[in-house]
Amino acid sequence: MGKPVAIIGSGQTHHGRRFDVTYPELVKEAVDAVFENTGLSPDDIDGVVSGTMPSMMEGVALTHFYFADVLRSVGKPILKTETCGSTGISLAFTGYYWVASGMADLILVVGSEKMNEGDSQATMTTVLEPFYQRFFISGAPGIFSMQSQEWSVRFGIPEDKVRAAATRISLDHHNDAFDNPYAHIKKKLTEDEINNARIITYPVRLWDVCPNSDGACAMIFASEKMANKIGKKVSWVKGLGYSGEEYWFGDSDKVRWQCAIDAARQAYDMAGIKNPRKELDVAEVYNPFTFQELLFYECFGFCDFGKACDLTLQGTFSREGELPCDPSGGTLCTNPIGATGLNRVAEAALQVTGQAGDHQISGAKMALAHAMGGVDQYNGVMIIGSEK
Amino acid sequence: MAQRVGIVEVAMTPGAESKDNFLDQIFKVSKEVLDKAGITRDDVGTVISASSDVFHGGVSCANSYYWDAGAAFLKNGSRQDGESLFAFIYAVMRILSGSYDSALVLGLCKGSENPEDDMITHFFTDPFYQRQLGLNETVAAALQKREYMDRYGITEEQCAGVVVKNLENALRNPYAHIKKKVKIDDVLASNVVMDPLRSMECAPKSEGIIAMLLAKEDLAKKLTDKPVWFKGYGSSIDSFYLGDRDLLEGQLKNAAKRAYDAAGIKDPRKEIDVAEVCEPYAFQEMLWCEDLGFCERGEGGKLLESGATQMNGDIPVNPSGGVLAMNPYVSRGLYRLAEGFLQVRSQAGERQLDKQVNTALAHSTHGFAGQCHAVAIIGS
Amino acid sequence: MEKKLDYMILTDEIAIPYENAYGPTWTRFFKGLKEEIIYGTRCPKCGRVLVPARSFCSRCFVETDNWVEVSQEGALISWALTEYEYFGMPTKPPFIGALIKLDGTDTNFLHLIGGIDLSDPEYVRETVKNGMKVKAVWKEEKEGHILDIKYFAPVK
Amino acid sequence: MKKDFNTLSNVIRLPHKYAAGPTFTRFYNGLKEGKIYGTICPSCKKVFVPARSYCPDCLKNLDEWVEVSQEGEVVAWAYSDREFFGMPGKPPVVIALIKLDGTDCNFLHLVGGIKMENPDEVKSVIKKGTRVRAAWNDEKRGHMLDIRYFEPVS
Repeated sequence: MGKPVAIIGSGQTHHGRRFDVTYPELVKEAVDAVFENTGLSPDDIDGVVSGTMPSMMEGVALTHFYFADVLRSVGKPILKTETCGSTGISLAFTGYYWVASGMADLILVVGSEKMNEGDSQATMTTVLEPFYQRFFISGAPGIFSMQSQEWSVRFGIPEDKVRAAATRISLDHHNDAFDNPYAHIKKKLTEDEINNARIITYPVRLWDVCPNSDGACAMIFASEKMANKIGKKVSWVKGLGYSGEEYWFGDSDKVRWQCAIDAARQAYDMAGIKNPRKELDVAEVYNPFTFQELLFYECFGFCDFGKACDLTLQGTFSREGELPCDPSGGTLCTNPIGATGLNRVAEAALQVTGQAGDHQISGAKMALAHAMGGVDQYNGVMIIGSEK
Repeated sequence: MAQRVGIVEVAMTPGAESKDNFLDQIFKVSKEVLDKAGITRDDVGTVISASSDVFHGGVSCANSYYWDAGAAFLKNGSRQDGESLFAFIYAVMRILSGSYDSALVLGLCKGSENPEDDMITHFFTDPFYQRQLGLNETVAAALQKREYMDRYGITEEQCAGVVVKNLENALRNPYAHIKKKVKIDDVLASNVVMDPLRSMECAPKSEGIIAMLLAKEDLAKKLTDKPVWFKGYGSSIDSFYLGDRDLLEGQLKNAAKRAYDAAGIKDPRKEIDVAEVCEPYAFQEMLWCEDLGFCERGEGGKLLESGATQMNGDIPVNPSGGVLAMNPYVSRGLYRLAEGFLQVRSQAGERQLDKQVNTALAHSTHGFAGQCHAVAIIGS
Repeated sequence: MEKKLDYMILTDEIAIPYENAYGPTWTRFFKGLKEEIIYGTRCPKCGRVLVPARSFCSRCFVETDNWVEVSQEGALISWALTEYEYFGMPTKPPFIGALIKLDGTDTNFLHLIGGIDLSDPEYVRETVKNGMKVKAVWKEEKEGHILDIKYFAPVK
Repeated sequence: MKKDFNTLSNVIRLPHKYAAGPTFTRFYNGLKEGKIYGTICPSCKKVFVPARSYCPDCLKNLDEWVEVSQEGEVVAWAYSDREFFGMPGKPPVVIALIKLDGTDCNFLHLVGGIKMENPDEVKSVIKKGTRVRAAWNDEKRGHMLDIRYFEPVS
C-alpha cells in the first residue's frame, strides 16, 4: 500500500440558499476556513483538487477556471475530479492518491455546489441519455423510489414498518442538524408531519428527501512527514473503496447492491475491519433519501439484509445507539452535491479528532464516510481513523 | 523506491466523424487496447477517464454514461473533467501509490455530437462580466495573438507557417482529421474568423476516443517488450479574468519546469527528441515552444523559420499534425501523449522520425488563452 | 429564516444543441420498435439476453452481435409513481416509471406502466404490484422512438 | 447540420439564477449611474476593475471602493464581422482589453464609435495604445453593456 496519508483539517461554509454571495465567493469561504482552522498558508500547498457535480448545474462549465483564484491555485498544479453525486468522496480519493503516490506533501481538496442557481432535477434529467432512459426516470427521486420499493418487497418488510423506520431517520437527522453549525435544514418535525407530507415519487415524501443546498467544503491531505512537522492532532485515511455498475438502470441488482457492498468491503479490508458495527464508532452515510440510508446499513454490513428497519426502530443507529449514523444530520439536511461527499469525510475527520462540537460522538476513533452517484451506479467509502 | 510506471499500449479512433454511437466507440477502443496488451477486463486494476459534460453530447455526469462501456464494471475508478492529461497523471498516481498494478486511461470526446467549440467555451465565462461581452476561446486567442504580434513582431506568415508544417505532417497520420496540403498563401487567404485569426489558423472540431493502458514496472515488462516509461509531469493554472493576466507570460513555463525537474531535464532543446504541443490556434505553437524552453521569449517565429521544428529538425514539433489537424477538445492531451509513445516505440508509421527517439514531451492546454497547462515527459 | 437580501439576481436560460449519433445499434433497435418488435442481444459468453439491444456485454466485455426478438410480456420488478413536475421534464406527471423483466431476458427493461387510473396514489398502490404480468401497448403512429411503446399495461 | 446518417437532436435547456452578491450588485448599480467602480487591495494596493471582493494576487478581502477613470488605452483587440454565439450585439464587433487609467488590470469590453465595416479601416484606427473613453447607453439597467463601448478619444 501507499504512504500513510493524514487529514490535517477541513473548512465548511454555512449551507443554505446563499444568494448573498457569488459562486466563487462561496468557495472562497471554505478555502479561507480550512487555512484558518489548520493554521497553514496557501504557499505551503503543493497542489489543488477541485470538483463540482455536473458542470452545467450552475451554468458555468469546467469550474476550475472560474475558481482558480479563490482556490489559491494560481501557479499550482491542479486536478478536476467529477463523478456525479459521488464527486465529494472522489475528490478526497484524488487528494489521498496524490499524497500516497509520493508526488506531493500537502494537497488542498475543495468541493462545491450552488444548487439554487440552477434547477437540480432539470440538470439531473440530462444525466440520462436521450434515447432511452430519460423518459422514465423523474430525476433522482424516481430512481431511489424504485430501488427502495424493490428492496422492501423483496424482503417482505411491511410497508408501515418501512415508513416508520424512514420517519425515525428523518426525525433524528432533522434534530441532529440543530447541533451542526453548518447544516442547512434545521427543523423540528413531528411523526405526523413526516408521514403525511406531500408525495414526491411514491413512497418518497417531502421529508424523506434532501434539500438543494449551496455550500462548499475544503480539506487538506498531508504526507506523514508533513503531518509530523505540523504536529497537531490529525486523522488518518485507513481505507478506501469505490465501485461502479452499468449505466442502464435495469442491468444490475440495486437491492443486494454490489457496488455498495464492494466499496465497503474494499475499504474494510484495507482498514482491517472485520465487524463494522462493532469496530466503527460513527458513520457518515450518504443519505439523500431516508429509505436509501436503510439500504446502505445493509450493504455496508451494519446489519443483515432485511433487518435495517428493525434495528433503526430500536435506535441502533441513533446518536446514543451502537453505531451512530449521520450525527451531522447528513445529506438529508444538507446537500450541496459536489461538496456533499467531502462533507462526509470532513465530518468523519472531525469526529475521530474530537472536534465535532455539539454533535461529537464521545470517544470516536474510527469513522466511515460515504458517497453515491450516477444512475444508482457507484459508491465510494473512506475509513478515517484517529491513529495512523 | 517505488516502481516506475510504463505505458503498455494505446488504441484510438481517427478524428473524422464516425457513424457509430458514442458508447459503441468507447467499447471498441477500450477492448482494442486490452486485446493489444493480451489481457482481459478482469485484469484491469483501475479505470480513470477524462471527459467533460459540456463536450459530451448533452449527457451530464458523463462518466455515468460510459462507466461500463469503458471497462469499469465493478471497478474502482474516477474521472477528470476537461483535460485528459489530468486523467493520465491521476492514473500514474494510483499506480505509484501501490494500490494498483495497472490502469486504463480514457480520453473521450465525440466532437461531432457537440455544437461549435466556441459555443461551449463561452460557458467557461462568469455570467456577470466576461459572458456579457461574448468571450470564448477564439476571442481570447485573437487577443493573445494580437499581443504576440505587437510585442514580439510575430508575423502572419510565421503563423501560417505553423499550419503548413502541421497539415503537411498530418498527411502521413492515419488518425488525423484534416488532410489537406496547404501553402502559406492558402492560409493567408482563408476567411477571417476573429481578426487577427483566420479560419485555417483555428483547429477543427473532431472526434477523439482514446484508451491507454498503464502498468507498474514489472507488469509492464511482462505485457510488452517495449514499455515507454513515465518520466515527469507538471501542470499549472492561471487567474480567471483575462484582464488580470499577462497573456504572453502564462503558466506553461511553470508546468514545464515541474515536468523537467521531475524528469531530470536540464536542457530541453537538447534532451527532448520530439514534442507534441497543443496548438488549437496556430500562433500558440510558437508561443508554447518559447515557454517550453526550446527558444528564447519572442523567438518562436524564428524557431519555426529555422526549420528546427520540422520532421527532420533538431526539435520536431507535432509530427502527428497536432491539434490543427485534429481537435477532440478533452482528449487532445492523451492524443499528444499517444503520438509521443508511438514515436518512442518506433511505431509511428510513415511519420516516424528518422532519428532515434528516446524522450518525448506531450503538452496540453485548455481554457482561455492557455489558462491551464499540463506537460508530461515519457521515454524509453 | 432567510434574510431578505437586496442583492441582484441574474436570471438566464441556457439552451445548448447537441446531435447524438444513433449508430448501427440504436438504429436497428429503433427500427424494430417501428415494426412493433423489441430487440435484445445475447452475450456469446455469459449467454444473458440484454435488452434494449446493445453491441457489447459490459461484464464479459465481448461483442454481442446475436440479435433476438424478445417477448413483449414480462413481470414487474419495481416501480415509482411520480407526482411532481420540474423544468424540462420529458414525461409529464403523473406517471409510473418501472423496471420490467421481459420473459426470457436477463436485464430489466425500463419503461412506463399505464392503462390504469393514475389520479389516486392509493388506488395505484392497491393495483400495481411487484411480480404482476404486464404487456407492451403500442402507439398507432410509430416513429422509431422509445415511446413507440405507449406503456406496459397489466395483463388481465 | 444535416448528416448522412441518423442523429437525435438533443437540446439541453437549463434555467439559472445567478447570485450577484454585494460586490457585483454595487458594481452594476454604479453602471446604472454611469460610473465604473473598482476595488483596491489593502496589501498590494492594486486597483481592480470590475470591482471584486477579493484580490486575485493576495486573495485579501477588498472593501475599499474607488470610481475609476472612464478613459484608458487599448491593450489588445479582436474584430469579427460574423455572428457568433453569445456575441454582444450585432456584427461587426471589436472586443478589447483596455487598461483604464489608474487601474492595475485590463478591462474586457468593446470598442466602437468608429466605422466598423472594413477591417482594414478598423486597423488603421485601433492600435495598441489607442486612447479610448466609455460611451454610455441612455437607458441603463445594471449590465456590462450599459457601457455601449469605448470609443477613441479624438
